[in-house]
Amino acid sequence: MAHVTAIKKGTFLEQVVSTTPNGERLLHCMQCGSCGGSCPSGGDMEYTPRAIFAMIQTGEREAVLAANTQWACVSCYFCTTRCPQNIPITDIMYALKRIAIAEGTARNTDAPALAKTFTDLVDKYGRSFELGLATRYYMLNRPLALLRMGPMGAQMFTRGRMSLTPTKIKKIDQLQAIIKKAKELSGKK
Amino acid sequence: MSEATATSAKTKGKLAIYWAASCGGCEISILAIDEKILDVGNAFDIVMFPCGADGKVRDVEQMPDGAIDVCLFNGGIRTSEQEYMAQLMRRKSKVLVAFGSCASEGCIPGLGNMSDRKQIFDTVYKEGSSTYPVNPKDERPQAETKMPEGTLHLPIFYDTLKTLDQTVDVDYYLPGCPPEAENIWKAIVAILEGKLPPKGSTIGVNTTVCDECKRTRHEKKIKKFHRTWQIIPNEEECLLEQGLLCCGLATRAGCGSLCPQVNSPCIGCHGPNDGVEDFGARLMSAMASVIDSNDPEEIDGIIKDGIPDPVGTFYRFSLAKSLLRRKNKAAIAN
Amino acid sequence: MKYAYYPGCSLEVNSAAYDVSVRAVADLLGVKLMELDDWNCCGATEYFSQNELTACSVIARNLALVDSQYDQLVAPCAACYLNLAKVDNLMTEHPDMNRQVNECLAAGGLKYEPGSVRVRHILDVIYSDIGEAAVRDKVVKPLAGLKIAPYYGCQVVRPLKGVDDTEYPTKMDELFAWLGAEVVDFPAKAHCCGGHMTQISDAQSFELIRRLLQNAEDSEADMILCMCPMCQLNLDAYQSRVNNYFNLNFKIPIVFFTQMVGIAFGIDPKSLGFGKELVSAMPVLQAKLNGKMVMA
Amino acid sequence: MSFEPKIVGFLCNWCSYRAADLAGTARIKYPENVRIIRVMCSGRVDPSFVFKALSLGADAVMVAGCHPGECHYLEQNYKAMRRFHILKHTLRAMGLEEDRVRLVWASAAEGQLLAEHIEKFVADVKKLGPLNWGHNWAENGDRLHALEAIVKEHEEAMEVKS
Amino acid sequence: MAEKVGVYVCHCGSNIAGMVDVEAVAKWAGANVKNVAISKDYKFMCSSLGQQMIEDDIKKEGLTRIVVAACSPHLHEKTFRRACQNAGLNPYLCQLTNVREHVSWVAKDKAAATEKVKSLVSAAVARVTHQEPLEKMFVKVNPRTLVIGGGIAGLQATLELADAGYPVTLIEREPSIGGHMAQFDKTFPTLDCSACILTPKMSEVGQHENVTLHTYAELEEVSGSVGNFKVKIRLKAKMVDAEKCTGCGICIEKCPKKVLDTVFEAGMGNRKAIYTPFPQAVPRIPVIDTENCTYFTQGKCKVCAKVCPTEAVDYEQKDEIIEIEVGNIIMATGWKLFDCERIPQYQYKRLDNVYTNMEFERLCNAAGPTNGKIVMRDGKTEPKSIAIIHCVGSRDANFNPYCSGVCCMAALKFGHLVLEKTNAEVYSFYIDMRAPMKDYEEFYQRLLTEGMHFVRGKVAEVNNAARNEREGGKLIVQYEDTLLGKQKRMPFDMVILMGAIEPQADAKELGLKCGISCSMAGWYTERHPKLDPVATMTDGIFVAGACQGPKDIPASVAQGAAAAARVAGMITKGTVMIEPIVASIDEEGCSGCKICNTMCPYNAIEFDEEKSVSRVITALCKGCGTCVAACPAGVITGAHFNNRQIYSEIEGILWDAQPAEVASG
Repeated sequence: MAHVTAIKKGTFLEQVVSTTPNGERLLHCMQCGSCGGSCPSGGDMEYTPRAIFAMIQTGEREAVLAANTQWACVSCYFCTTRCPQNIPITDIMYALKRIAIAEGTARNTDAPALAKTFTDLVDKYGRSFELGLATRYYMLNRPLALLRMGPMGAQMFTRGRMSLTPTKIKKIDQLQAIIKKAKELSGKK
Repeated sequence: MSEATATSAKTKGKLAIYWAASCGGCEISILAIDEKILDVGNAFDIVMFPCGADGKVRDVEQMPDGAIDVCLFNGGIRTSEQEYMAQLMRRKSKVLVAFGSCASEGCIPGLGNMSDRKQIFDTVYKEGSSTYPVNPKDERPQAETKMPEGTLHLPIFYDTLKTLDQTVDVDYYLPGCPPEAENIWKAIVAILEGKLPPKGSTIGVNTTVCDECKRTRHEKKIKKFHRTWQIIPNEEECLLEQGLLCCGLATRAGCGSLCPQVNSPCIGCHGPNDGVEDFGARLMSAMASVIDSNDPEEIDGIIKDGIPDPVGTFYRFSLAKSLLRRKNKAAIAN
Repeated sequence: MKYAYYPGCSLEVNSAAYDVSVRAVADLLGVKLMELDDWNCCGATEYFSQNELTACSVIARNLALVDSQYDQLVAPCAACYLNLAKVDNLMTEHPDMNRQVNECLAAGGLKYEPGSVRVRHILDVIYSDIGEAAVRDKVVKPLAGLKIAPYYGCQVVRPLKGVDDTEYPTKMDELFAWLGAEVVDFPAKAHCCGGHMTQISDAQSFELIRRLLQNAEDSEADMILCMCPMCQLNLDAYQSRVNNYFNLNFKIPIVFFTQMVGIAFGIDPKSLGFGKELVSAMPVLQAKLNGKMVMA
Repeated sequence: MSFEPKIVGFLCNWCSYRAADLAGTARIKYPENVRIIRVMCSGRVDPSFVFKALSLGADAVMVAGCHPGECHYLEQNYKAMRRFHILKHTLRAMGLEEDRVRLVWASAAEGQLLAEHIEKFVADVKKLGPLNWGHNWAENGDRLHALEAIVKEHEEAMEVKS
Repeated sequence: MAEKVGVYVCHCGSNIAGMVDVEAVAKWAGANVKNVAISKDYKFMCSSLGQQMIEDDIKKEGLTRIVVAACSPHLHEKTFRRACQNAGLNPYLCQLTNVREHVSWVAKDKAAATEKVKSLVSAAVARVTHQEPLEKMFVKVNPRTLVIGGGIAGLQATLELADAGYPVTLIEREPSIGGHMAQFDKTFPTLDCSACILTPKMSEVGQHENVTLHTYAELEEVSGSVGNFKVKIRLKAKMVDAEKCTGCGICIEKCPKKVLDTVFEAGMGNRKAIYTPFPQAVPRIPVIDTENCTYFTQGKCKVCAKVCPTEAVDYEQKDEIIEIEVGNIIMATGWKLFDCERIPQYQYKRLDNVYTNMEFERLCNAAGPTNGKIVMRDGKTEPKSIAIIHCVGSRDANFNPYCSGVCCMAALKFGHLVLEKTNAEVYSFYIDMRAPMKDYEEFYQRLLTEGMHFVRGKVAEVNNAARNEREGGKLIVQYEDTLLGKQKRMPFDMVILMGAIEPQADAKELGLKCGISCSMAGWYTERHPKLDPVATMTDGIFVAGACQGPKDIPASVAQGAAAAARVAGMITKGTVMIEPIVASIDEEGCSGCKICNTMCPYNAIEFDEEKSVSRVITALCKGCGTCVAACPAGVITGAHFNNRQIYSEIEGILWDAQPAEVASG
C-alpha cells in the first residue's frame, strides 16, 4: 500500500485504483499486452485492457467510460491469472462497469439493463427468476431477440428447465435489510 | 576457616534477624543449620529475631545507630510498617543483608505485583472462600480507625511490593528460597571472619545451576515446551533439551542443582549471576534463541502453547526486581 | 464426510440435472450434503458490476448462514463457487472490507468470521476428499468406449488457484480415466463459453460457443462434460441457434460431469436428470455403452 | 502541546541503520520521535534493552533488522524474531499495549520503507498516548503519611542519647 | 575515575546547522551532560582543521573520550577514530553519532530536531564513558584461492590468478569445466563460435602449473575466515582412476547403455552411462553415472572395464573428502534455466514443438544432436515458421520480477541462425527490446534488415485448438500486437521459449556454507551494488558471473577478472585487518549450558568438553552479538557493544524522559 501515495488525489486513476481491491497493482502495468492477447472477447474490444490501462493512467476518463471494453468482459479471468504484474484486471473491469453505471456513461450495450433487471429480481425474491428476467429484460431491451429465443424457451419449458413462478426465500426481510445497509454504506463513501 | 575459629570468637557481636513480606521459610532454614546455631549463639547476641527469640522493636529503636553488627533481613516490602522496619534496621545495622529471595528479588510475594492493592483486597476480603460468609458487608482494613478511645493505626498496604534494596541501601545479598542452610553457615563464617566480598555482592558462587548439574547436554533446539506434568523426563539428559522450561541455565548455582537432581526443572530461586540486570529477560532471550523455527506463526504457537504464563515462568522469583517491576496498573481491571 | 451444500439458483430449475446428479453421486460416495437453509442468490456477476459492497454482502449472507458444525461449503455452480470463495478471500485479506460487510450483515442480525468456512467445488471434493480408490470401488458400468471432452470453463479454475491448474486443468480428466472413459485432448477445456454474453450479444457469444463445439468435434469427442450450469446452458440450449447462425451442424450432447459419474456408478439415467438436455445424450450413450442404456 | 512520543529504535548496522542513512540521503521526511541506537545485528537485541527503555520512560520501542533470510549474519535476525515473539508474549502479560513494541524489516535499500514504518509507528503510538511506566511504581499519597504516623508513634522510644 | 569527554557538534555547512541549532546543542552538552569536559560546534568537523581541533584538545585538555555529532559512522567513523589515534587516544574511545542522515536531513521541525540531537549526544556521551580501548587484529593471508564453478567467470578468475603466479584450486560439480558457454553454438553479437573461444581457455586451465582442478567435486564445508579458510571438498566417485586414464575414450564408445542427457544436451540428445559431457571436455577423464550404469543397476556388464587398456575403471571407488586451506574464495557458481513448464499456457512439454532456449542452443550447435540442423521433434522436418517468445519467467511477478538481461540478444542470435540455416520465417514476440551494451543495438539493426519479424506483445498463449484450416495442426500463438492494439493469432511450426536465467537451486544453501547472503531472488549479495560489485559482506569471499545476477559472457568475464584482481591485492598485501568487535566468554562464569554454541552460524563458538565451557574463536567471530543476547548467565561480552554500553546509551537517549517518580525514599 505504501506506494499508493504516489497517485494524485482526485484523478481518474485514483478513483479506479481506490475502488478495486489490490487496484494499486495497476501502477505496475508495463503494457505487455498479455491481457489483450488472452481475452476471449479481445477481438470485439475497441480498446484492449492494456490500452484502457494506458488511458486510465493518462486520465482519459470519458473515452474509457464510453468504451465497450468492460462490457465485453466475460469474467473468465484469463487476463488476471496470466498478468505478469498481478494486476486484478477482471476486478478493474468491474470497477469500470460500476463507475460507468453510476455515471450513466455506458453506451451500446444492454449489460447494465441486464444487471439491473437481474439484481432487482434478487432484491425482491432473494433468488434469481429466469422467466421474469427473460420477459422483463428482453421485452424492454431486446424485443426482437425474444422472438428468436422462442423455440429454445419452449424446449426449456417442456424439459422442466424453466419455472413459471419465482422462489422467494423465507427471510427476505433479512436480505433486504442487508442490501439496504450495503447501499447506504457505499453511498457514504 | 575452621568452625572452631568462629565459635571461639572472643567479642560477641550483635545479630538481628527480621522478616517482612515472606513465608517464614528463611527462618526455618536458619534453624536448619542444626547444632551450629549454638555456635551462632556463642558468637552473637541475637537482639532481634521475631520468630525465634524475644526482642522488641522498642529495644532496637533505643540502640545507638550502627549498634547491630549484622542484620539478616528477609522478606520484601509490602506495607508501611515493613518499610519503617527496613529503615530502622538499616539505621541500626553495620551490615544489612538481603536474606533470601524475597528480600533480594521479591520472590513469590513479588508476583503480587501482577495485581494492585484493590485487586488483592478483593481476592482476600471479597472473593476468598474463607472470608465470604464472614465479611458480608465487604469491609476492608483501614489505615486509621477512629474509636472512642482514640485513633487506631494499621500499616497501609502498598500496590507494589518492593525489594529491600528498592527501599534502603543493602550491603549483601544471600540468594535462595530459602537460602540453603549450608550457604547460610558459610555466609555467617565469612561475616565473622571479616572476609566479605565488596559491598553490593551476592554471597555465593558466580556460575549457574548448569555448572552443578550432572545431566548430559547437547546443542539445543526446541520445537515444543512442556509443562512439568505433561511429560516424565529422561533422567540423564538436559531438561531444557527435553522441552521443560528449566531455569538452571540462568540461575545462580550454589544449591547443588537440587531440583534437576530429582528430575524437576530448576525454577530459578537463586536469581541471576552477577551483573545481570533482569533475570527474566536473560531467560526469555536464551529460551527464545533455541526455538527451532523461523516461521513467525510457528514461533508464536510454540511460545503461546508452551508458556501460558510467561511472567510466572520467567519472573517467578524476580518480578519485583525486574526492570519493569510490575504489571501496568492501567491494565489491571477494576 | 459432511459438508454444507449451496445449490444456487440455476440448480433449482434450469440445471436441476446437475443438482440431482450431484446429490445422487454424493450419496453413493458417502458424502453428506446438507443444504443451506434459506440460502439466497449469489448474484452471479451482476451485483459486482453495480455495487461491490452489496455484491459482497449478498454473498456473505450465505457464508454467515453456514451452521457452525460445518466448516466446508460445497457449491457445484462455478459462479456461486467463485463468488463465495472470492468474498471469503476479500474479507480475509482486506480488514476494511471485512468490517463493512459485517456491518451490513449485522443489519440482518448476522455475522461472518472470514476464513471460518472453506468453499469447495464438488469436483475437488470427489477428486481430493474421496479419491481414486473409493471412486473406482463404486464403478459398476465402466464408461469404456465413450470419448468425453472434459470442459472446465473459467470460474472454478480461475482466478483462484488451488482447485486445479488455471490453464490446463486435469482433475476431471483423471476422474473419467478412473471411470474407464476415453478422455480426449481438449485444448479448449478451460476456455470461455461466453457467460452471460448470450443475453447481450449473439455475435460475440455464439462465436465463443462455436469455438468450443468445434474444438470438441475436432477432438472427436462423443460428448462434452460440464461443471458449470452456465456452460451447460450456453453449449446445449444455444447449440441449435449457433448452428443456424454459422450454418453448421453440431450435434454434441452436453451434460454435467456428475451425470456421467452416476452412469458409471450404475444409477439409472432418469434419476440423474438425463432427458433434460436439449441435445439428447441418449443416442450417444446407447451407441457407445453397448446399448445397455435405456430410459426408465 | 500535543503528545510527542519518545521512541527508542534499535537498528541493525547493516540493513536498517543504512536504510535510515539512505532515508537521510534521499531527504525523506519523517517524524523526529524515533531515537536510534545502532547495534551490529537485530540478533544483539536483548529483551532487557526493551525493558530498560520502557522503564526509563520510552513510550515505545522499535527493533529493525534485515529481512528474514537476508541477514548480514546469515540467520541471526531469525533469532531476533524468536526473541521478539517471546518478548511480546511477556509484555502482553505485563499489561503493555501490543503496539508499543514493533519489529520491522528494512533492507539497506529501503529508506523509504523504513521512513514509512517510522511514520506509521509514531502515528499509532500517538493514538495510544503516553506510557509513563515509572508512574506504576508510585504508591498512593497516604504512604508518606502512614510512615510518618509510625515514626510518630515510636518517637518517644527513639529518644536516645548516643 | 571520571572520564573527560570532548563533544564536537558539526554544522556540516548548513546540512546540519540548517535544521539543528548546533550551537545550542554544544552549549547544552557542556553545561548539562555528565562527564563532558569540553563541548564545541564547528563548521566542518571532518575537515583537517576539525580533526586537528580534536587532536589538540585531547593533548591539551587531557580528554579521555571523544563524541562527534555529525554524519553517519559509515561515512566518517574511520576519520575521527584516526584523529584520536593521532593524538594517542585509542580509536575505540571515540563515538560518532549520526545527526545528519538520521536527524537534520529527515526532520521537519527545527525545535524537535534540536531536541533529538540532544538526546543522541547525551546517549553518545553516556555510552562513550563505558567504551574500552580495543586493539585491531591482523592475520596472514594464505596465497591459495578457491574458485567455485568452472564456467566462463570461474575460468577467467582462475587464469588471472594463476597467470599472476598464485596457486588456485578450482572445483566444478560436472565432469568437465566449461559451464553453459560450452553448450552454445554462437555468441552474440559477434557470432563467433563459442567453442572456438572457450576451449583454449579450458585447456589452459587444465594444464596450468598453478591450477589444481577438481571436477565432479562439490563444496562440503567452509570454516575459518578471511586469509585462512579451511575448506572441505567432496570428490565424487568417478569410478575411473584419474592417474591411469589416458582419455582414449574407448570405454565410452563401447558402453552399451544410452542415457538421455538432460544436462549438457538439455534433453535433446543422449550420452552413455560412462561419459564425458562433450568431446573437448577438460579433463578428458570420463565418469560413470552409477544411477544408469547397467553394472551398478543390474550387477553385470563391466564392458568399460574390459575394454580399458589401462585398467583405469574402478567400480569400488568411493566419494572422497579432501581438506584444503585457502586465503580467499571466489564464488562463480552460475545460473540455471527457468522451468518453462511452470507457465502452462505456453504448453512446453505438452506440445511437441515448443522448445526452451537451451534446447534450441543444442539444436543449432554443429556439435549437437542434429549436427546443427534446425529440425522439429520428428528429427527431420525443417520448420517453416518459428516464434520466439521473450520474457518466459522473467519480468513476471508470478515467477521472477527481474529482467534476465541476456535473452533479447540471444533471441536475435537465434533469429540470425534460423535465417542463416533455414527458409523459415522467424518472429520475435517481445515486451521491450533490450540491447544496451557495446554493438548490441547494431546487432538488432542487423536482424531488422535480415528479415526477422518483431511483434511487440507478450504472448498470451500457445495452443493447438485450431479455429480454422490455416491453424490446423499448427502451434497457434495468440497475442495482442500492442503497437496496433489488436488481438491476433498466428500459426507456427515451432515455438522457442526464452526461459529466464535463475539462481542455482542450491544457491542459498551454498551461500550459507560460505557465510554470504542472497537477495530475495536468490542472487548473491555484493558488498555494494555500484562501488563494490565483486566483494561480499563476508571478507575474503568474492562473487563473479551470473551467480550475482543475470549476466552475459563479456560481463561474466569482466567480473571474473575483477574478483581475481581483488584477491590478488589481498595476497600481495599479505595481511588483513580484522575489526576487534568480537564476543568473548568469561570462562569462570560459563557453566557450559551450550545455548550459545547453537547460536553462531560461523561456528565461532567451540565447546571445551574437558572444562565444560564454551569459548569464542576470535578469528571466526563476526561480532553480531547474538550469542551475547542469548547467554543466560550473562557471561558473554560483545566488545564495543556490551550491555553496560548499550544500557548507558538507552539511559542517555532518554535523558529527558526519566520516570516521574520512583517510589523509594
